[in-house]
Amino acid sequence: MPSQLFVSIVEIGCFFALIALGYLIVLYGAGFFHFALGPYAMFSALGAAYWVTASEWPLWVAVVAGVAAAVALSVVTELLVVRPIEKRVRGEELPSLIAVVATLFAVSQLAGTVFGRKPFPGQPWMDFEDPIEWGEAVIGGQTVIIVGVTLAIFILLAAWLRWSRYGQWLRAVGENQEAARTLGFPVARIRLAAFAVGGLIAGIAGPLFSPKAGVNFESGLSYSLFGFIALVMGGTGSIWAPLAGGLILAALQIAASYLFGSPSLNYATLIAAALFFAFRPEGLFARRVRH
Amino acid sequence: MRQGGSAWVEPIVTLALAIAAMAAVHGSPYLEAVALLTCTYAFIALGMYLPFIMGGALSMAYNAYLGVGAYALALIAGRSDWDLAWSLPIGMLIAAATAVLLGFATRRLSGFYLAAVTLLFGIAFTTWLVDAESVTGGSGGLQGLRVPVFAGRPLSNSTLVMLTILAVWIVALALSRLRNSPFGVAVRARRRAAIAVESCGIPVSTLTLVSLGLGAAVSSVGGSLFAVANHAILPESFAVDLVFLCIFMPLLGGQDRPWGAVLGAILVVTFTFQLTFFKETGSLFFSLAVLLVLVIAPRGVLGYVLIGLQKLWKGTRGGETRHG
Amino acid sequence: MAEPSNMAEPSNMAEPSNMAEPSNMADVILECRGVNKAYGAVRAVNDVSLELRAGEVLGLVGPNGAGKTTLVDLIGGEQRPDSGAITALGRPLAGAPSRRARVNGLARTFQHPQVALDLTARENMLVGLAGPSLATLSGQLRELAAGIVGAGSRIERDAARGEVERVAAALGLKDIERECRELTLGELRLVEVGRALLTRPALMLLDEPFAGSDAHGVAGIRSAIAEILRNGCGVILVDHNVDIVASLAHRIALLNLGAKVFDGDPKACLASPEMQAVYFGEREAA
Amino acid sequence: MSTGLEVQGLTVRYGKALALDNVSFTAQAAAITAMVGPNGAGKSSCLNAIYGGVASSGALLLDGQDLSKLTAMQRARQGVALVPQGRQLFMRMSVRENLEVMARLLGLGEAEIDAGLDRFPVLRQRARQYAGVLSGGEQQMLAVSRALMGKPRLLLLDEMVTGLAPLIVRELIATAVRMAAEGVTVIVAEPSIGAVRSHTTRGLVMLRGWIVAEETGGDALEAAYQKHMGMAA
Repeated sequence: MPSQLFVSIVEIGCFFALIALGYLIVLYGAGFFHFALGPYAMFSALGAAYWVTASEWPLWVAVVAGVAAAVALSVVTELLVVRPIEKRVRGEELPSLIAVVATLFAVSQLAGTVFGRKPFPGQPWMDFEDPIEWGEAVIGGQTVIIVGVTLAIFILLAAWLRWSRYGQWLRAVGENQEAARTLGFPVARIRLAAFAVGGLIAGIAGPLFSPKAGVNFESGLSYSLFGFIALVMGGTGSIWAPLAGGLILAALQIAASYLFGSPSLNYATLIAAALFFAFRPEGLFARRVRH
Repeated sequence: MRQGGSAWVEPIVTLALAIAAMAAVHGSPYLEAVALLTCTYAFIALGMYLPFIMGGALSMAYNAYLGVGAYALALIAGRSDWDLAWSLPIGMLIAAATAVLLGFATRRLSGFYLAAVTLLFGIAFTTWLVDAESVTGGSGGLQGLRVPVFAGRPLSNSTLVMLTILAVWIVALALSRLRNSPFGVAVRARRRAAIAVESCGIPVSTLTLVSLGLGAAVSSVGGSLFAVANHAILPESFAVDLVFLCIFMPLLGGQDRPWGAVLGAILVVTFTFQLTFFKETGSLFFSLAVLLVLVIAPRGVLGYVLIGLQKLWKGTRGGETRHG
Repeated sequence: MAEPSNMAEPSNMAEPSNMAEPSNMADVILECRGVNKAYGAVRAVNDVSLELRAGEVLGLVGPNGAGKTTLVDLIGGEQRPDSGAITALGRPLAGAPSRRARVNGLARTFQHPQVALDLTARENMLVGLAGPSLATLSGQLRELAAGIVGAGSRIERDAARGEVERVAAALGLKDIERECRELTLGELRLVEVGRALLTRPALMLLDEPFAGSDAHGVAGIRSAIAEILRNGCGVILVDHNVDIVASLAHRIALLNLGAKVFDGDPKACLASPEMQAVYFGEREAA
Repeated sequence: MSTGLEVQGLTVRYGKALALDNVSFTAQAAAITAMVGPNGAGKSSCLNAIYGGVASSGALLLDGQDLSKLTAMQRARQGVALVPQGRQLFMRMSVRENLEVMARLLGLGEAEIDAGLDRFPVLRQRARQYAGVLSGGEQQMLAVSRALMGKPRLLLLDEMVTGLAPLIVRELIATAVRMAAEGVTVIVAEPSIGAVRSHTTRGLVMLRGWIVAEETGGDALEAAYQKHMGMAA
């Protein structure tokens, strides 16, 4: 396989990894797969691109605004949609699944209405005059930014989970929600923090990756789906598992399209998802503790 | 399990509404087109009613079952001289088989996992429609489909509309009966107490597969109808976002009766295509309405209408309660 | 049903056992031979053997972690034993819970009642009556067609009509057209017993039917057990309330740390050193 | 120091299940109150309701201050401590982290965390290991040390010694006795009275969400318990 494909595997892999990381954080905090993360990433990317091209904002202001919008959407989803429904129907998965699927659809329509329904090219954060050569592959500025920001987010998040108050509490709730509730942890606030951090990660991932592939108001669905599969493949055993899951899924998709043509990307994803869900739902890096 | 006289109120009232709808759209090509689109959506929503609303299995591959119905008709129309009526049973069989196979492959999955895999199947199906040039005509789709013959004469659009509205009424009534039958009760019990249904000797996995099969067959009829009405089909018509609309129809319309799914279809078409006021923002308004219903009014529009009617009915009948 | 002051004896204290003795010639409807189940190093069920006759109530007691829940799941089919044999009416108990219910006449209730709260009590019980007809694919397809046509359902045949109402009345359940979300916990448990009875079981498994119930709920289950015995079933009664179980059971099996440490007459069991050790701990050298 | 806890009309429901039915009792300060009863009698619901991890109705007066309006975190900061049934540790977090998350809940600092590690030597030795790899007894010591970090006025011990080796039982009971001697109100809930018989001043027998007997002294408590379980010789 030409080495340039490896570059795109890393780029797409980092994007999937970040969405999967967002899933993991919300899974820890609220025990729940946040299917609306994809549209938040899309909304942030589309918003940033729109504000730069249509409203001529400087890039940094647009990106920060996009990220803030993603965080706000995630928090609003928890407070106004998921929490009231889960309070009414305790312990049933289907109502909250329908709630996030409806949110996914609503956020996509909101973006389509506010930013228009035509696709936007993403705005690169940094360009190299002469990109780095690596074998025959060419590595541009945005690629370096993607890898750098992704690693930074993973490292910062690992530290946040390790040292900060809310980070430790989040790990505790993810580890044993019943214990956290019994001991009087502020579970509601921890949940909200998880939704906010999940929204933050997705909000950064959107405009980070959109320079590579462009974005439109309907991209959110595939972001959510592929992020979810990356999470399941990687497993929930450690904070780094989503990174592995994202890279593996990206490699699989790019190899399939290279070998069998672009339609096979969807076929390969379907088959990989079906296999993992059926035989290894706990993923590669599962949680193992001696009971 | 019927309660005396009231067993006939539902069929009569709904038939009257159906006939009224036929009359309302008759003669106006634009209204007939809107009616046909509404009926297509209604078929998908009714197809989801049994496995999803009653059974609680959120399989999201309904765009595929719609596509199977449509392409079955288009292929029969384009590549054979069979009577187009054959496309209904063939489409239904293929869709049911697809649903059962997919259901069997995902039998151990539920909730988020089931939704994700079936969504992926829907996406892969749409990709296949574009990819399999020889079979599906690729991105150009299949054009110029011959007009079906009905009672010796080519089927006029007006007749098609009337037949279709009647078909929707029949399917919805059948599902309404099924909902209160022992089979329907077992499926509804599975949604929140699957372990209990299993402990009564009923294999829940079989119950789910039967529900999925029947649901897919009903949805495929919508596909065949769509192909006949448009005389041509394109892969884009069967993309996954259609599934989102169809999940929300019964939720917005009202979950307690299949008629809620039909009402949901009417509301969707009204929001997204019909009213100029909504124009671009139609789907947004619809999606926000769905969220509102989910959070605040889970019984949906029809649910609260019926509660209102019951109160009215009770008011006039001096307080004697009647179970609808 | 407010008690004057909760210091007074609750009215449901154990009355003397008034269960009719089962004829010892009745056939063995359930037999466990050397059943084992371990999770890693923990031996949840440790070489347990017991049997149950028709018309007999076998009490299964023991503190948390004694293996009661695991043994119940092994019999019910939610878990598979590592070794040993479980047979019902002479046939090995195998396969999914639905197969065990169909083939061996096994029915059960659940500690946390598994009832569809959005359905009425009658509809939940109807699922039990519908069990035999919906047990196979062909049965389901026939009932599906009958449901649409509105006629020809075996379940709704004249003989079956009123069967649900009869069982509900026998259990003391009133107004079964109410949605189950409006019922009390005691009533929900009666719905589960009714649903189970309507599958015409040979063996009924009651999993902690008294947990969280008020005195009224407890009385409801006591009369339900009498009704179950009138249907000729054998009953395995699993609960922590040893006093009530002793008043209802013909025999008690006491489990501790996965092993059966006592199996015999309820009175003897209550006074036995094993019970003393399990519930009061060894006498310490104070 | 504390003058004791007064519980009035405490009721706990989990959905439709009635776990605790209008229970009232008092627990003196500087003494051990024992609560015995079979599993499912409502002992854990009672202690969890007092601590606040479980919703309940009724009045809870600790030294005259009504706790029922406070959240569990606020009660913990007011000196209510719980060693929950089943220990409720975070298995894939280290011994130190288990103390850290609790210290942060109580608004305490490094000093209290270090004191927590030193309360039982094994905790200091295995500070960096996952709580999940500790033995049952060691895990219980961690749970007890976690509860004592905030210098509690009210100590709730829910099946602390069930299933542990006699040596460890004695050590943990000694800790409870020492806390009572320092004036703390201690309530011990156990399915069997064995371990605390000689240290009990007041005792309650619980059955099906009720207090069916209140006795003074361990032996009287055991006799009442046996009678109510229908096991009186």
